[in-house]
Amino acid sequence: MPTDHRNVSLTGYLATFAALVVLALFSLVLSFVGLGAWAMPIALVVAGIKALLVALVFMHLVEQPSANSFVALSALALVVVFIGLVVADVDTRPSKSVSGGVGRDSRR
Amino acid sequence: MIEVSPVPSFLAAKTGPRAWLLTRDHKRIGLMFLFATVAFLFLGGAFAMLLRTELVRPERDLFDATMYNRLFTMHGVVMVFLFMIPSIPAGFGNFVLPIMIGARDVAFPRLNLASFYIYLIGAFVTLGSLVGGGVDTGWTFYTPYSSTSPTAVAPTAIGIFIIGISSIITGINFITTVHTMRAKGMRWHDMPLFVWSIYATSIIQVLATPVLGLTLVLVGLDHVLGIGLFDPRVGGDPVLYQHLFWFYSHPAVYIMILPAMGVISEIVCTFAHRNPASYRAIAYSSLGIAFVGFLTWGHHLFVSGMSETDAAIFGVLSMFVAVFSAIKVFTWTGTLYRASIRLGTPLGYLFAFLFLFVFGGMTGVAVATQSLDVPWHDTYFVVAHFHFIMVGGTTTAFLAAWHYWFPKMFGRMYDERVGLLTAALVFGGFFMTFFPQFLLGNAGMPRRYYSYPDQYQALHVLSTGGSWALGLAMLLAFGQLVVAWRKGPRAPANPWHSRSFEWSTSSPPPEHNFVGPFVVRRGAYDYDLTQEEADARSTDR
Amino acid sequence: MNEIVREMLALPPQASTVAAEIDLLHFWVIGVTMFGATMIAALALWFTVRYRASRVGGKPSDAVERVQTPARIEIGLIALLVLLFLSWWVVGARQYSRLQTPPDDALEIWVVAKQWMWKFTDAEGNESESRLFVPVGQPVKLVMTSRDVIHSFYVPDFRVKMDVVPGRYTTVWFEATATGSYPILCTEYCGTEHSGMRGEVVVLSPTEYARWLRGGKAPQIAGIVYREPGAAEREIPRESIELVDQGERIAAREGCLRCHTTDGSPHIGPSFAGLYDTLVTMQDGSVVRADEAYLTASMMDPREHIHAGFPPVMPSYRGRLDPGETAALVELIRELAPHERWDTPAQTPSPKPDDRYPEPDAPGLPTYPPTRGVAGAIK
Amino acid sequence: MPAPRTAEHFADLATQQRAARLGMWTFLASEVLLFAGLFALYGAYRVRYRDAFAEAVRHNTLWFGTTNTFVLLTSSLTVALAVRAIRADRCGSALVFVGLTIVLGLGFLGIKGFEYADHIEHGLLPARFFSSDVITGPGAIIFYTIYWIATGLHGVHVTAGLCVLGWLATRIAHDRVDATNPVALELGAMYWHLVDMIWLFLWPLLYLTR
Repeated sequence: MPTDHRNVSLTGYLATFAALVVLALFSLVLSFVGLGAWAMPIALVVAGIKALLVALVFMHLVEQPSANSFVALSALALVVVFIGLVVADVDTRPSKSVSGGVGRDSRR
Repeated sequence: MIEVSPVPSFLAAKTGPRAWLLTRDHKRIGLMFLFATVAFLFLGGAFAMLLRTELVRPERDLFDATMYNRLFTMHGVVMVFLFMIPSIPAGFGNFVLPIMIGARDVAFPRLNLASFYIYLIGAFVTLGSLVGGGVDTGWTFYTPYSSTSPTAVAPTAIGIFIIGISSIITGINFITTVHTMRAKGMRWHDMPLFVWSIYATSIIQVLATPVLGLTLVLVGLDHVLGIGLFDPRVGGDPVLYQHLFWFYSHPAVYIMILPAMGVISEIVCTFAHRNPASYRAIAYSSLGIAFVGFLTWGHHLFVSGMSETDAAIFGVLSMFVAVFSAIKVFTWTGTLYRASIRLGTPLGYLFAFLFLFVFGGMTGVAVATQSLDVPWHDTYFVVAHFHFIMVGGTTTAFLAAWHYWFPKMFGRMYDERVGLLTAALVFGGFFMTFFPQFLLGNAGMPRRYYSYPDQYQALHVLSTGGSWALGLAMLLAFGQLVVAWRKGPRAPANPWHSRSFEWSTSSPPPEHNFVGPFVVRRGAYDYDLTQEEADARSTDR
Repeated sequence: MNEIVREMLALPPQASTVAAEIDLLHFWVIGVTMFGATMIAALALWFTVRYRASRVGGKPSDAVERVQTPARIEIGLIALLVLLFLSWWVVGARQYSRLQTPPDDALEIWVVAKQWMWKFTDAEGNESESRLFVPVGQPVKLVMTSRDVIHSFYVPDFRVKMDVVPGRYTTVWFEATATGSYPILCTEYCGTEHSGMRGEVVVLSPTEYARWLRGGKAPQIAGIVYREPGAAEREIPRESIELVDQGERIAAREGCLRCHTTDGSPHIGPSFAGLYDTLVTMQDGSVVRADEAYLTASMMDPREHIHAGFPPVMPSYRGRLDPGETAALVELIRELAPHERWDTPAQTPSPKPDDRYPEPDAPGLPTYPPTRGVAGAIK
Repeated sequence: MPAPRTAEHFADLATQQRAARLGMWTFLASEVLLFAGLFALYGAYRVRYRDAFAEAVRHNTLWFGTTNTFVLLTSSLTVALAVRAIRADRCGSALVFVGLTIVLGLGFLGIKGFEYADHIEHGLLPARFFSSDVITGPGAIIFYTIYWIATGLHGVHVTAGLCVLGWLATRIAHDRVDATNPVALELGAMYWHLVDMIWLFLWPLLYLTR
């Protein structure tokens, strides 16, 4: 007796895989186009879409109870908060509190 | 009336070492965690007494600086990782939570036993570093000192990493148990409040401990192989280490206090013999603390050279997390209004908790005020603040839980008069030890000082005297429980006349907690039902 | 009033411009804390007495009517608390930003913190150790960096504190309002002699300060006498002998540093620092001069002459160290003996203020105790 | 083929499987947080050494990373198809798909090995072992320290995933895991998808944001 949830059709999986490959190629091409300051956010958004696809379709998150999605979302939220506040600290420091580099001729 | 339960208790069901070492019964695992954490409480306490005795005079009394530094580090490591974090969640949580939600066991019993053994292995590896001379970096392992200290940093880091794994496993176990194994008919708002606080604690354990794992890996790599991400010689920034460390360690202080709040919620409703002033306030403030607790770690870095704007952001977030604790305190006090209160040792500890936790919590908000943190940071004021919360709050609640669930766990009653006396002694010893440290902090006495300027000596002597009194009181408190375990009178199933579900099974409970499937048609605090009606609506027959 | 409360709370005298303000916020916050804690406990005790079971009557098994605190009281209390805490945050943040931004006309002094001592250099190059001489009534800005681990510059009387982080500059400022001597304490744990890393800020009247600047003998100021910083501090001279450098790497690789420290503090084995060419008493009471022969012999068969007071746990290195490596190790131990280092010039001059914010590279990156031999590995 | 044993403390089989999946998702959340620390450090140092980081990324082996991305994406597909096959009770094809996933995983590690060899040859090593003459300065050293620690930790997780898949393959072969008890393979597949998702984020950060 197969378990309760219905199966994602074969074409569903292959379509998702195709989307993932296209998105990967897209982010590769984007990296050659010099986007400057926008390169990082766009790259992360594309990666986020790919991760969302893998989670919803391949990991069947869509058909699982909401508790699982809640767990995934809270983990993601904490990662974003963690990175955001740490980067905010380094970004808003007075510019000249530069951290010393080793340089070629570091003396002991 | 003490009805004899038809099924033998979980202790009597199987005996012999195999019944304990290979058990998958959450009650036995809970007891094993409790015995281990009490043992580490006394080990850490012994280190603390040595430290205090050394500080009686400004210069060298018992041992030299290197020994002192290793001692205060091991005091921190043993107390934080081996006692505070596992004591209530893994000890009482394991024992009581499944019974409270009417389940026969936790979701993954084998994983539960693995969690205990991983905890023991982690403990022995951490304490094993003592053989190699111990570690003298403080329990915070701040780089760059932790990467250049010649002491055994790597073994201790590995030991704590292993203990972290046990903490994550316990967290996963409890979250899954609460979600999938509640008794038939028990909605989320029918569950006892202790279950809510253990659920919130598990969320923090699962989401925060991995970051500690990564931090310890980085410390180990830096110390052993010299591959340091925080090494200024290669351009790293030690302040980023503090970000990573405190991202775990601030939620960790909520791992320590949330279960204590759960115990206090249970005791105040039972001894006030009425429903909590506002069930939703306490339940949702537990979740509030769990999530907002992740946003406030920056107040540990106010004077470490972080940026001013980031300090302001962390300052305001730290203020909000204090509000959730205040909600709980008001609701507990409100629960005593128009109640019918019976005196008991757990209630004695509850008063100690109320005063000390509020005083400790408010000084926490004071220290989170940015301009006040500048003179107070890393002085004895901060030491006094977190001891008021950890000892005044969590350890007091730990003792209260021991007395509250003692009849349920061992089927025996302790002597109320001796219990209340030891509660008073613990409160007195504690206050005499740590209140002078607030004044020391104000006077500017820094933390982790082996020798100190002479003008601080008077307060140090007072604090040391208090620490001996506290040590004695702790011995009396647990000694009294051992005596009661051996010679106490038999306890009925519901000695406190509580309506909570763990009291609707025999004491000590049978191996699968209930005789038949447990069905519930009421909430955990329906004191507006008579005991007979309440029992009729939550039975296992 | 201010004085009485300050004495009661054991706060040190307010000797800087910001101290009075911070103490005001302090009295307000601590007052609310004590008031809140005692009120909660008193309310709980009063409820317990008023609603004790014997007075309320009834058996524990019968029903009690449900009492629900009206939401508006809960929300009202919470709103009050949120406003109270936010007001603390607003005042605290404003004072904090004042503490973080030094005035422009501040007198700049460079501070170098090193394992277990402070070194001060002002704009004209006057250097002083552990005692910082500043004029009264003028803002002083300290630009600080550390040579090894994180320290923290704390003067309780000025209510100022700032960590001193290796590899970058952090600044702290104060304006002393009264002459005298105020202790400097290191509050960030920095190793064995962390509690010995103390100094004092000597605040002089403008005339006295001018006289000191001219190099006159520093006037003795009544005040708390601080203790000399602790253990022998050692530095490897700049142009390290290639052999020593190699010796270091071998010591790290072979695990000598697991038991022997290089900063004078005894560990499982005797410390390498200050060992060479000194008279060493053996376990059997005999006295031996720790020269090359003794050092080499004790590497090959350590159990022959055991240093008094140390466990015989050292493994033998016979066959694991070739002569060149042994020589390098002996060279390292010889190099760590104290007598040679005092005469070598301070290895890297204190940071000279060539522009407002010199790159920390200028004075040479803060180095480490050579136990890790880092720079050598970086080609 | 033994019927799946409902552990005595669960109400029924469905609850037991729901509990297993929720437990696995909670465990995956803790794994995500493990890598969050490294992403935070990457973000912080990227802000500090803006152009040195971009320079160091330009010197990274782009084509090794890109092929690895496609290898992992394909392995995600094959493991998902394995779960679909096991649910349709086609144990044979499920075994084939799991085998394919393991081969792709080993391929990933192989390519990683060559990539590491290439870095070692160019001296792009972590922290104090960094000895490249082409790019210098703290930014580059810190980037390659993060690169080695992040990809190393990810490699450990790939290896762990391969061990789990290998064990699952034996279980399928012995008919212990089949249509009536597919949960074990689902959990193994979820872990493998997580490893792939982490690489999906590592790839842009370490190779693309030039």
